[in-house]
Amino acid sequence: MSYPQIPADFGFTEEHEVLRQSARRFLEERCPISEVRRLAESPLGHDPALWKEIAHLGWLGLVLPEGHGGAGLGYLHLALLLEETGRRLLPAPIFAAMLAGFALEAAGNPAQRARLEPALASGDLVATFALCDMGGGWEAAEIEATAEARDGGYLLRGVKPFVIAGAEAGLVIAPFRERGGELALFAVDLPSRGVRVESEIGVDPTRRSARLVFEDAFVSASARLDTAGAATLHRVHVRGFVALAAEMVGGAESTLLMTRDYAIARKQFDRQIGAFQAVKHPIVDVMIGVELARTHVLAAAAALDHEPDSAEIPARMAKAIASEVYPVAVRKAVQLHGGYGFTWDCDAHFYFKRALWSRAMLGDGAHHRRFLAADLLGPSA
Amino acid sequence: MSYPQIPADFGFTEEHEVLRQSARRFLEERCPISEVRRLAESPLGHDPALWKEIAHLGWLGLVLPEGHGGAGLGYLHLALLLEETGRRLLPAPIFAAMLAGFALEAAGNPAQRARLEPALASGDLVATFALCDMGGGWEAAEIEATAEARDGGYLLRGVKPFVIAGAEAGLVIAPFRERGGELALFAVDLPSRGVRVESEIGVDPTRRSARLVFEDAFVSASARLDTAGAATLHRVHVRGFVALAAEMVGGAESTLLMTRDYAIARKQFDRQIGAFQAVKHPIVDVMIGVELARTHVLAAAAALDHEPDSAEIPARMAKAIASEVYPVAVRKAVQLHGGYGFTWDCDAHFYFKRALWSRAMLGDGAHHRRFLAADLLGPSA
Amino acid sequence: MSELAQEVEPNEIAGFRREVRAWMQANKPGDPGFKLPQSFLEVESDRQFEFLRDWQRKVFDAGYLGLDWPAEYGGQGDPLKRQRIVSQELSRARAPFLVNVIGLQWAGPTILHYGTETQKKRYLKAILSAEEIWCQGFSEPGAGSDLASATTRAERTVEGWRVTGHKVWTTLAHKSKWMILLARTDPRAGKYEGLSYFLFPMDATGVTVQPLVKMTGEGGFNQVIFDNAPMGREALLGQEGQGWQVAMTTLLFERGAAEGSGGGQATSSAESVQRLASLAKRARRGGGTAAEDPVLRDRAVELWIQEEALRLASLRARIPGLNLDRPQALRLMNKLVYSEFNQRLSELACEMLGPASTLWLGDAHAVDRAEWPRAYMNSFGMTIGGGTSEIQRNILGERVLGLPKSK
Amino acid sequence: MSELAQEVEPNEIAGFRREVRAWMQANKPGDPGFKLPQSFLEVESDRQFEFLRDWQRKVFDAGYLGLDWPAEYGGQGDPLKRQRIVSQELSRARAPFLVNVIGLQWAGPTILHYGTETQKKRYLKAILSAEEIWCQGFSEPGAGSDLASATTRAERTVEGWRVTGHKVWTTLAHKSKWMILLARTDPRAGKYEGLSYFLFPMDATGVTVQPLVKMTGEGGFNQVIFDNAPMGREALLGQEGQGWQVAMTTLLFERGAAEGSGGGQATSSAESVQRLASLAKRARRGGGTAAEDPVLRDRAVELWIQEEALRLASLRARIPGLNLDRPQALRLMNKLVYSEFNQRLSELACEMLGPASTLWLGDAHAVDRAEWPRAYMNSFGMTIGGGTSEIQRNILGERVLGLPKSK
Repeated sequence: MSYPQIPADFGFTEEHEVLRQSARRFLEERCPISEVRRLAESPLGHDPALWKEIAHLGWLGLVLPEGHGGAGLGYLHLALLLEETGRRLLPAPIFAAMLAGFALEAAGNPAQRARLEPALASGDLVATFALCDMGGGWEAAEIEATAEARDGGYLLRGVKPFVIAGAEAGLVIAPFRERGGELALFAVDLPSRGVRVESEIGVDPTRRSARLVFEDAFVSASARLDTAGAATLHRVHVRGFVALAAEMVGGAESTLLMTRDYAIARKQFDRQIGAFQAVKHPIVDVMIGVELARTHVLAAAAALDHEPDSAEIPARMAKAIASEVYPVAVRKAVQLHGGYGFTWDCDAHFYFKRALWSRAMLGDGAHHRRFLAADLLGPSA
Repeated sequence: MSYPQIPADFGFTEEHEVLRQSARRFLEERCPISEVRRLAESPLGHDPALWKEIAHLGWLGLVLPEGHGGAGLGYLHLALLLEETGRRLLPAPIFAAMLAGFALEAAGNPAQRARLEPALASGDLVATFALCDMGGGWEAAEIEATAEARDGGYLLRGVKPFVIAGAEAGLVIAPFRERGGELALFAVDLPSRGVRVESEIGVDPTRRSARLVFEDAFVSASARLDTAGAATLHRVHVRGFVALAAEMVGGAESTLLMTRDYAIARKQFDRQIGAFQAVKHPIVDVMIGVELARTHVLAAAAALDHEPDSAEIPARMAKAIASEVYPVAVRKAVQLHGGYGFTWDCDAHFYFKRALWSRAMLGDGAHHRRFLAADLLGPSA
Repeated sequence: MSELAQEVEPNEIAGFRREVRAWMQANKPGDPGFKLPQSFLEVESDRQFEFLRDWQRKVFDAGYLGLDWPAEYGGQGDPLKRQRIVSQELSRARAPFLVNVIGLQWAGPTILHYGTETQKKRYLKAILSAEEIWCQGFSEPGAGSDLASATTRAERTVEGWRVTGHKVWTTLAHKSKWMILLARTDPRAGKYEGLSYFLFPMDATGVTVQPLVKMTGEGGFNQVIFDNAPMGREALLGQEGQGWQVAMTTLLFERGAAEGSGGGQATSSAESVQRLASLAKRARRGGGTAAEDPVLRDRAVELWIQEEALRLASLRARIPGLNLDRPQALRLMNKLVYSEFNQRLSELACEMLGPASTLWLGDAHAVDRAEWPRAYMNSFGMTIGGGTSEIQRNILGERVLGLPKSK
Repeated sequence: MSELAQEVEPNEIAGFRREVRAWMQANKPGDPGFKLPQSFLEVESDRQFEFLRDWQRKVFDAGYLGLDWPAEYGGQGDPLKRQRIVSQELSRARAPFLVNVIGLQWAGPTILHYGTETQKKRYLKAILSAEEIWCQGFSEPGAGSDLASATTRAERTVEGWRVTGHKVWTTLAHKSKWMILLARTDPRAGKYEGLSYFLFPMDATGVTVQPLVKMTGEGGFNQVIFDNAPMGREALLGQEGQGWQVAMTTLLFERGAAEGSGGGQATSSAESVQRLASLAKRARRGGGTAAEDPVLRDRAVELWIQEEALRLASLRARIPGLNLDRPQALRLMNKLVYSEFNQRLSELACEMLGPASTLWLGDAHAVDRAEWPRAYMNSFGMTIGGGTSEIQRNILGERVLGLPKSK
């Protein structure tokens, strides 16, 4: 394997630009940082009205088939949209909904997709995906939760922590290991008997999560998505890498702009602090990082659109570089805002916490580089 | 194992300061950078007269026993001295002589030491030590050269590249593998039949080296140093880590001062460039690195003086941090000297090349950290 | 940093260390059952405060504070070395920090240096016993890195002065009896010459303490508004107009560039590489543990080497013969190196934890009570407070290397 | 960078690319049997120069240079895209660089932009054919980063001007017919307004070219002393006093911020991560190979990700819709990112080689003819020349992010 061919124009069209601009305008108006603050301090953590509007804009069904209420668009659209939502820390479980959509697309049979996708696209159903298993592992080999066939259905056992919007979701899709060791994805309605939902107290107040404990939860046979196997889970992950990386680039971009603006407004020693190279150059390095990461995200999205089966390398590169750039961007933001940056009043800490969350989920830079190394250099010692 | 106890005063005495000052004064006078340039461009690469003077100062026998013409001093003395020689890039094979001395101390029997150490201390004998084996490996397991017992002596076979002063040395000590796989150190007179000496063209013109090819070279039984085994070679290496790290700290210190002085003298945009934080802060970071590395070198030397058997961790830490700091110091020196730094006329490149040589020999930072990690974190995956 | 005591010591010293160590083991308070602050920057509740004040008094009553301060001011007139041993044993025992740290480490030494006999007699003992807590009034919203641009005014009155202005980062102000205050007494004088240094009574009228919430959501870190707040003549420390010079002395102590504190450490249980290692062995990563990941191992060892260098530097700093080329370097660089080391350490811990690092204070499943992400965020208090890392680099470049000023 | 051609292209373009690729395979010169320069900064001997000049002429005769330049000046008036393909295929084939790079990439485009009809007719064709080689006279011993402080004087005479001064980094000066020269025509005018831009004839009297030796010991990189050297009126490019503006245009081309070069690349066979990988598999390290060392693997992949980002950015830079927020960013940052990438890459290669990296040019056992330590040292030519990395960061901060000037 090496980096796949992508169109020289990334497949970019006017249509993409229209989506990006409308998303930016909508979020500027409906999701200013003051609103993010308000929701971050609210019990629910997001605004159902806003959720409905997002659904009406077609965002939730962006890559779902038109026949199922989706817009039938591609991953470059998705990346451009999520860059905008990440930029505003949109406190709504849209990333979770995307993961659920990827799972249905990868594993659902026509009937299952026809039943669930319209509800997902309309926003009537808040769907999420349980990435992690007990202990935080998320790769196929680390999934310990089990599904046991019983009376024409299945008994699900195990713990799924860090589930985005787990406390309010009406549906969770999660991987379980069947007798024989094969993995399968199950779409479980919530609330349901045998599934204990414990809200978590998370670092990031703009992205709520819960711990789902499956205690012999019985689900019908139709809850088991058709296409089983580690490869299916992997398909979901690869798309997840790009989606999360897109959000991260957006967040890093905002952090950069916030720091840039402060460096222009703030004066010390009778000068704008942005005139000091100790302030200017780190900001420039963050900008360079953001542009390189953005390039990888856009290219990975183009790869998913045009070479979906060889998009793993682009997707891992995107998540790897985003996982290096965003944490540096927020670290510099807090530091360069000085005493103010250390306070709750400064907005930097919201991005700081989202950056920590995002690096931790779906593999950090070193994790993905380990996989890429096998491709570049062959097996390790 | 963890970091061993060392005296709170590092065992430092007035005596140490006297040695450091006299060394600094002598080298300032006898080994200015102009002289280093002259010798770097000369065929031999060093000045035999200077070598004699160094011997008379007692440097070559610094840690050798007084009974054998040495000064019987300790490793803190050695570290302070080599920091000064490294500072001046002293183009004389003193580091090689130190390695040979470590080997005699570690492996020689009384007769062997009585025969060789006085000549080594007096400078009449230029002795060196072959660290590397074919392919550049230098650790016990990587030694491929062999010694075969024959007619009351030994036949030596193998290739020893990168031997400091190999072309002029009168004696080389090198590890060979005996039948049965055990390592032994042999002290081989040069020139001698069966040993082909090929001068190398090296990156660093201030530290000449040669490739020694042993083609069934026959040596007498007395050439085999008494105490065999990998542990003996390890003893030599541990002392070598500290000695080389001391030289490196000295070199990094000069590089730092040279860059500092240029930043004060050079003006651009009507200001001394040292006033720009893009110049000032990297220089400060180099200074911090130099001080941390110097602290480790001094502590490791103190450990060799007071806890010789548990000095491995301090010695590896010293070589590891010196191997990070010196290369950064020279990279910044060339860069911050601008167009001038890129020329042969600027002295920075001599340190640049010595830094590359020094990082490459006896293990770089990552190499030593891998060993230290086993101590901190237990076995790796 | 761990194992601060790894040095071979003369017997009487070693004996004293054994005694202190034994006392710590016997008297160190157990888990109070509620969240304790990680540093003096986040003391919120009364119970936290009282718990910490009791602990300091206990240490003082045992005779382990102010050892190096003169007996007539409540100290014992011992050599500094003994006080250092107590500090080392305090952090070795991972005991709670001493809550009156600003009094012990900054106000106290400054008063010893510039105070009148009356002032020394009045303030020092109550600092050691934690009877009177101190806070610092240097930074302002418009004067952070550029402290000398402080605009808080102290106007002359018959009795003394009246203060009007706004100070931030006034940690512990809500618990303090006194503040070391930098205020402008002469607006017409130069930026530096116009400043004076006061020992300000926090119970004065016209003083409002407002909580400031940190990025962690924790309080304890607040701001003070002065509206014509009066103080007497005796409040002045040093000469009028000498404020900048006195403040610089305080910063020397604050940044560890000078020793002579009444003892104690500013944080409980500084995070150490040993603790990182034990976390690494528990933290799951890709099937194995973080401790088995070669790349994380490499980074952890880099930190270990840094930590040992810092520990050894604290020894080397006391050996003049090993600091001849740059006598002040080790002391002046300590704050910068330690604060950035501590930041990298706590960030690496979060990376080792992976998804588990996203759980926060109060979550039942948070590893080590979310100590690591909390420590990472709080680490910025150290890279920003007391002179940002950027300012530290200027100071080192200018004072130690003689590079031209950046202004 | 490797695999520059990984893009799906419309047929006529793809066809042209196939044609060029085939031609390169058929005509690319083999190993000349003597050391070839890695970049135009180290052309030393006549045989090196003639070899490279022949190669450029061959490429020109094949119709692969100046495709995007107007036909009346020796070009073909094609879209820029076709020239770009030739450049990509040149480096893909690891063909030698085109020796008249300063003419092709800097002087040529600047003349196209500011030149009179006469000047365009006079100079451009000979640039493409390598009949006339060009060098650059901008930097001076006292004017490196601060180019505008150039003091080389051009004094008015009846016929034109007489030049007196000293220029450095005048690569290829010893082989050049012309120099693009920045000189001060009005010492009384402002720093910027006093400068003019000339097309200076190197065969003029009073011109001395002196070799400057690089840190690698290689020459080709020299300095020029002017002692009342005459040039005619026609030498002026643009208006008198407009020199700074014209020079900035040249730097835009030099720094890749603007396209329109006559073609070609400044270095042969840019080191790529693929070549690093093949080295890693050969380099022995601690029993195994460097390719098996997890820490070196991690760093190599970091570079791979950077390299792909640079390659993909060169595509993205041509899609306006994907650069709306910061239209100039990708082009302006390219020089900085690429030169630092290249430096890290060649340094990492040296680390992988370990002791073997200490062998130098001419040693029989040097790995890859000591290409790696040589490339590492030569990499500083790129991080220093054409505006140091420090200056690049100022430019990006000020022009792209709108941060205040650092002066």
